[in-house]
Amino acid sequence: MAQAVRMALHYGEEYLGVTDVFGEDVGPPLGGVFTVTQGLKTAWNTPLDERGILGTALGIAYAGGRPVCEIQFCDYALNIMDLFKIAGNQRWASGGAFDLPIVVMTPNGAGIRGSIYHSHSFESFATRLAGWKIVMPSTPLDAYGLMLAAIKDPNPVLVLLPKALLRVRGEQLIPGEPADPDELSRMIDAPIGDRSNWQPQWPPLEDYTIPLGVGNLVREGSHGTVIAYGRPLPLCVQAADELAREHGYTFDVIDLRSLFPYDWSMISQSVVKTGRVLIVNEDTEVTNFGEHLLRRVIDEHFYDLAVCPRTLMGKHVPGIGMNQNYELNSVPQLGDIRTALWDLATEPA
Amino acid sequence: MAQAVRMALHYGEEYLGVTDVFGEDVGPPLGGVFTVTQGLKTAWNTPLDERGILGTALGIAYAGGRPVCEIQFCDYALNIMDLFKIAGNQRWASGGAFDLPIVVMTPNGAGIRGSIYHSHSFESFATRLAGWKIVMPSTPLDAYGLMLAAIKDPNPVLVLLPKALLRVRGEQLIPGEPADPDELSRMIDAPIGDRSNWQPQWPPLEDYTIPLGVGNLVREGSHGTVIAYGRPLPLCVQAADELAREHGYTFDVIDLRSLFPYDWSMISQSVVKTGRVLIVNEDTEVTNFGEHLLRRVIDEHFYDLAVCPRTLMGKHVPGIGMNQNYELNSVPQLGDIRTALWDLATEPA
Amino acid sequence: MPETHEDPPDFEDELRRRATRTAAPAVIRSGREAMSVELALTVFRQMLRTRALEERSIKMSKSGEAYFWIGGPGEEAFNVCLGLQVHKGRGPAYDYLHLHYRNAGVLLAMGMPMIDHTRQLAMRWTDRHSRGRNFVGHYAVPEWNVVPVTSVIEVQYAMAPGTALVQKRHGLKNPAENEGITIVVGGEAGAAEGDFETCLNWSTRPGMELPVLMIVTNNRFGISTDIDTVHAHRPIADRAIPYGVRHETIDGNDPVIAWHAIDRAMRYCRRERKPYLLEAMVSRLHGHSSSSGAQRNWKEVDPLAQFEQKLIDAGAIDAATVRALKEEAKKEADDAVAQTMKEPEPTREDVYRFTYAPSPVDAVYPHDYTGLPGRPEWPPR
Amino acid sequence: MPETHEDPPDFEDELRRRATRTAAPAVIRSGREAMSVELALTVFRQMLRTRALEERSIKMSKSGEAYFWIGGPGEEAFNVCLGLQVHKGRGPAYDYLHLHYRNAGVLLAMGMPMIDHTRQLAMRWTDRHSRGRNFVGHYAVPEWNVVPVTSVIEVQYAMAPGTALVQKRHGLKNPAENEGITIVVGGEAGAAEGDFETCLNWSTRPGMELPVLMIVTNNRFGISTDIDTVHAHRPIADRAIPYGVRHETIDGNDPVIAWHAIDRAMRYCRRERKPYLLEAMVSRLHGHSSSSGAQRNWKEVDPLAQFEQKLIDAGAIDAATVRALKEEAKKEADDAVAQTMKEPEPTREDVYRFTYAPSPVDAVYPHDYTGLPGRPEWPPR
Ligand SMILES: Cc1ncc(C[n+]2csc(CCOP(=O)(O)OP(=O)(O)O)c2C)c(N)n1
Ligand SMILES: Cc1ncc(C[n+]2csc(CCOP(=O)(O)OP(=O)(O)O)c2C)c(N)n1
Ligand SMILES: [Mg+2]
Ligand SMILES: [Mg+2]
Repeated sequence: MAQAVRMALHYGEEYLGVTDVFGEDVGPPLGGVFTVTQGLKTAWNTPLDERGILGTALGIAYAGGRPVCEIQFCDYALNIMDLFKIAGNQRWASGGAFDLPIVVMTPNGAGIRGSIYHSHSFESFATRLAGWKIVMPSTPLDAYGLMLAAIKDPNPVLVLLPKALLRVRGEQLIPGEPADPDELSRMIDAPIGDRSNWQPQWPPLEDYTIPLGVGNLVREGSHGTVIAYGRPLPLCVQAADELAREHGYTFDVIDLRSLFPYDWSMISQSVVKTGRVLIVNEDTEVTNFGEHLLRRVIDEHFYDLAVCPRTLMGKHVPGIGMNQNYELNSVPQLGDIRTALWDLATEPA
Repeated sequence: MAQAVRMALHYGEEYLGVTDVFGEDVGPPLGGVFTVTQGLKTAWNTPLDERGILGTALGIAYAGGRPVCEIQFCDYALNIMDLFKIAGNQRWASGGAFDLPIVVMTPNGAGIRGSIYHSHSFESFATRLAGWKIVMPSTPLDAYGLMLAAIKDPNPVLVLLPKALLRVRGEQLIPGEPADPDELSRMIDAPIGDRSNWQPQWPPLEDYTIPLGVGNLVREGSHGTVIAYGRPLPLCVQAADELAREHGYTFDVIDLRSLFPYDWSMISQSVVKTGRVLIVNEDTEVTNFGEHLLRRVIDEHFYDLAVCPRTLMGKHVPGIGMNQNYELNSVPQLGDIRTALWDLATEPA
Repeated sequence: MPETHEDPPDFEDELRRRATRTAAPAVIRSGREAMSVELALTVFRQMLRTRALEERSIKMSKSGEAYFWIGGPGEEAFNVCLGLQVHKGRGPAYDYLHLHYRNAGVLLAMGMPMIDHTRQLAMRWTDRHSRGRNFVGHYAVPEWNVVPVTSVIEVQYAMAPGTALVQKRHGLKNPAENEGITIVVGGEAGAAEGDFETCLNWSTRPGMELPVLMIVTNNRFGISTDIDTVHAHRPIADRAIPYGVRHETIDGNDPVIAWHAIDRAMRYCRRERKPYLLEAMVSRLHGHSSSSGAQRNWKEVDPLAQFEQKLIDAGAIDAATVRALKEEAKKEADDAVAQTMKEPEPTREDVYRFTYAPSPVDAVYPHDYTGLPGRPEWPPR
Repeated sequence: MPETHEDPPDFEDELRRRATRTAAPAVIRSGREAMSVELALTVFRQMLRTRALEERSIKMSKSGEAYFWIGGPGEEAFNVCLGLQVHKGRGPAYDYLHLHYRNAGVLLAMGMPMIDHTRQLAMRWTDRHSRGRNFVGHYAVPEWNVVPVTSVIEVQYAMAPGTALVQKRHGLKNPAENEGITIVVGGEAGAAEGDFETCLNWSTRPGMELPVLMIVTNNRFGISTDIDTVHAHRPIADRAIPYGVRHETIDGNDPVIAWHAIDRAMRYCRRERKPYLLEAMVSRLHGHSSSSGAQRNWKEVDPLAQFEQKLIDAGAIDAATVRALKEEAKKEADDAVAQTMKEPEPTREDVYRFTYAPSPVDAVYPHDYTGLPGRPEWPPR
């Protein structure tokens, strides 16, 4: 997925007018702590100062540029919530005087043994920021398509990148991507060691845009609706496939992809069909975005529900501990999802 | 209510070891933009720097002091969410090595025609901060009692003060408060003009502590449960009283007072009794703390519900506009609450 | 100043207004600096207009025509001199302005009609800066690169490097296109926020120094807090030293001084494409805002009265002309208010408008925000 | 350095180790500064121990005994000199330490057993600093006023004025009680965050100057970013100038220099009760962390090898003793790891523990956090 984002940014630089890709360690020599920005021609390193990063992005956008900036880990976005809020309200506050076409990307969530400050999720904070659009891919192709949409959209868009999936390869190729992963790596991954003379060879990429607000129904079924995104999504698919194979229970699995705006019609149709709902994410569970989705389900489909709707979220804890026993017992795991799906499908109506 | 908080802080200085009350304009001559800290012996003014305020509070607490600090408006807490998060996780992260007995107070919510940056609410952001306790009074007496609890508790406590109620007088006296409001004002309100020689005359205040996690059932009834706190609470009471008087519909009205931990047993008992639930707050509605409460109700009482449970929250907008037409149409008003209560009580089961 | 219903301390009006020179001078001087009389009178007239607008604004907040007032009486000298020297226009070839809430004088001097200010103060739908949403003085003027003012103290300093970065790169082949600078303004108390340092640091990256004119209008107070009680007794301008940034602290109440200091600073930023920090000592004549009463503080130096006296002393203007100009300015403000109060207010349907720019890649909000996804409250326009 | 499985560049071992003096000296000198041989050997031994611990730590992260490593090889000279001079104890009469993640040398020099470090690295329940929750080097030692280290860059600078404020007021009647100072440490890149300025500003409020020793260990890099590409080419220590704070930039790789610079700075803070900013140029011998490979960078000056050579040259120690000390330190580290790996890990039941201190005024969590209100997942202990 890191390569997919990189290719999308390259496409953005070439065809969509991206003027600046910047953040801590985003430029050469490193090209991002997750290699997301290697070899990009407009990538540059900033001081270690998140306020300057988002502030400068705002300024660049005001002056007609198209900035894409990175917060190195979403945990380090918390000292600039005020700037996020401003970015979301400047158009509204000025009665439409200024558009703010900025993209912020940041790695999100657990799964890389990142301890307290490289494991937290940001979507519940982020979805509170009116004026923003928030996306989170679960596959490389979606990462590419959502990133292009984020760049094209003339409003602030936050791209949350599930850390644990950044090294995962996609089943589907990006238009223009060579089929051989080694070939792609030779073309666009920076070499180990001295990189000063390295230049990437970009494949002939094509446009592939996933509109904001459109979910992806990745599995269809009748025993329940699972709504997820980002890192837990493939786990939900895996659990659903296992239950289908072993017990014949099938599920609609919705990859939300776009958290705000979200694809309400996809959710709504599925809930009406199954009457059973499970919402899964890995963020901490008090005042969690999944609770908002649940509220919408209750608001509009309370009487369509066959059984109690469920949420599966991270525990309300001050942090995710380094030792795996902390993470395994505070962030939803495959087994937890399977159990929740089983209960959902088997509860008598 | 401003006087009640001031008296609580005085009590804290005298009997509970409060060493520092500080923030922007908190010390003399002003004593706080809402007069909450006038005449306090440990009150001092800080630089205009919220990071310094909360950071210094943490340091004071580490060194054995008992700080109470103020963020002038909750809207200006957003650049220190990282420090809030740290305050909430330092004890957990250090395996209990250091307690952090700090109190942060900040005015919250709309109702003073404060425009975009003096009208927002903070509870939905705040309740996401594991390790914190969050309270919000709706009466002066509760403000006194919750403030004393906040000071006594050896953990970080955030006291959200509903701006619109800060000038409201209470029906009940604080233990030691003179019955005549003019007398109290003469004793503890700073004079207009030169204050350099002014000293407050504190009434003989007594301990009155409202334990954290204990709600207040301010009305009892059978046609529904209303859960609220802070500014909308008196509106809920008023609407409930009107519906009782005019139509005979009666409601349990729960003043949560303590948002985290919240009084689950009070909520739970009432929901079981009425089967009808309305949750009201003025914060924006996407990823809102009220949605968390709703989730708990669904989790544990889905099958006890007679009708669809409801929430009434602020609209998901980038800000609350200066012209009253913005506020009236984006923040729940008395009429909205009455309508919601009417619908709740009259919907056929 | 009958508008504020407060009497100035006694002094002999006649004495004050008696000119000491007779022949009309060519220039007005302050120390070694001088300004042509023509320019001085232009500055003076804009200062008068600004003051008239501010006093009418305060009155609005007290009369119920408006609700909250904040502004810059006491900063007219500096702000007018700044506004008159801005290269105004749209896009990176022109100056960007990141202002705060005391800059009416800047905008009036640039040519903003008074009614653009009073419409915001009176929270009208016709308010071009915010549609009745924001506090007064929270301007946003895309044609003049005035980016939206926000109430959050100091964040403008974190944004300024962004516009300046685009300007630094813009029009490199055409020198006239490469003279735009970024001007950012804030108070002295706010300089305690990290954003101020961000601006210094991001404007001095080696090889990428940015044309940012950082301005601090130092009125010595943040609401009620005296800077001397919370900050080392040194100029705010010294903050430039660790970054090797040029800097100066000036008397912002003297238009002759202010004019030239701004000129020097702008010239440096325009030509050298590097930052400059200018601290102007100014007055705060009506306290912080209407929340603190907005009463006139007679202990503060009044830059307008001082300049008026100087012009009279120099024989550049006479008392009658001053009186006429004041009347004219007052009438201009009154007329703006009268018209403003006839104009419509925003309505219920306007709550969501202008949240999102139209987007061809958004399936839910192709035009603007309409309410929660799947629950449009207002049909898209 | 066989631990890292990387060979140092060729040089003639014999030549390097041959002492140039014969009689044992009384002092070790660097320029005008001198240190007794006794102290020099103490410092040297603690540096060796620190290096041995860091190298064993890197090995743990590569072998699977641990997962992530970060630390301070290359900072031993400075950190050991700092740790040896701390007034250690609990409460405001003693020094407070607000450290970052490269300060093993400080704690070892203060007397921390190696196993306290390896337990955290191996994420054991016996980890006294965080119960296996935090990255290595994230110490928390209440008996020594070491407040919890957090991964968030620079926030320690915002907290330091708080402990110093309590110290400033503490024991005013008893001079010995009023000598505690606050020491705050961070890297040069982090000084770009606003918290650094917060510390300077809050430590210099007139009449309330605070005894804060601000330390910047400048290794010239923030992860991959060279400070020279993102910061004006001036010392970080210059940041003290606008506040009138005493400051100095030193070679932190030379223990003789470092010792005296720390001594001067501490003496000033202790006696004058005012802040001081000390910038120490240090090396980063194994890159940023295990995430960037933790390979040895042979281009950086090695303070340990340099000091070793200096002691040998001065005849203060011989090669055999050095070898023995290294063996001893290596064994100490190996033993700590061996013991650590036998110790228990946290379990499922430990997830919520130590969230809340017991509170008599909390009806829901009188003891500790147990899960959402009304849904205890674990019985309170
Ligand atoms: C981040 C933030 N904190 C606090 C406030 C509240 N506030 C508004 S104006 C002000 C004082 C500003 O003082 P200064 O920067 O000197 O500007 P002045 O008003 O004196 O021109 C404060 C504290 C705010 N608007 N934003
Ligand atoms: C607020 C914040 N932003 C980003 C990071 C990620 N990060 C960890 S270490 C580091 C570099 C720190 O450099 P410096 O301050 O020079 O300290 P050094 O590691 O060189 O000792 C960065 C960017 C972080 N931990 N915290
Ligand atoms: Mg000021
Ligand atoms: Mg560094």
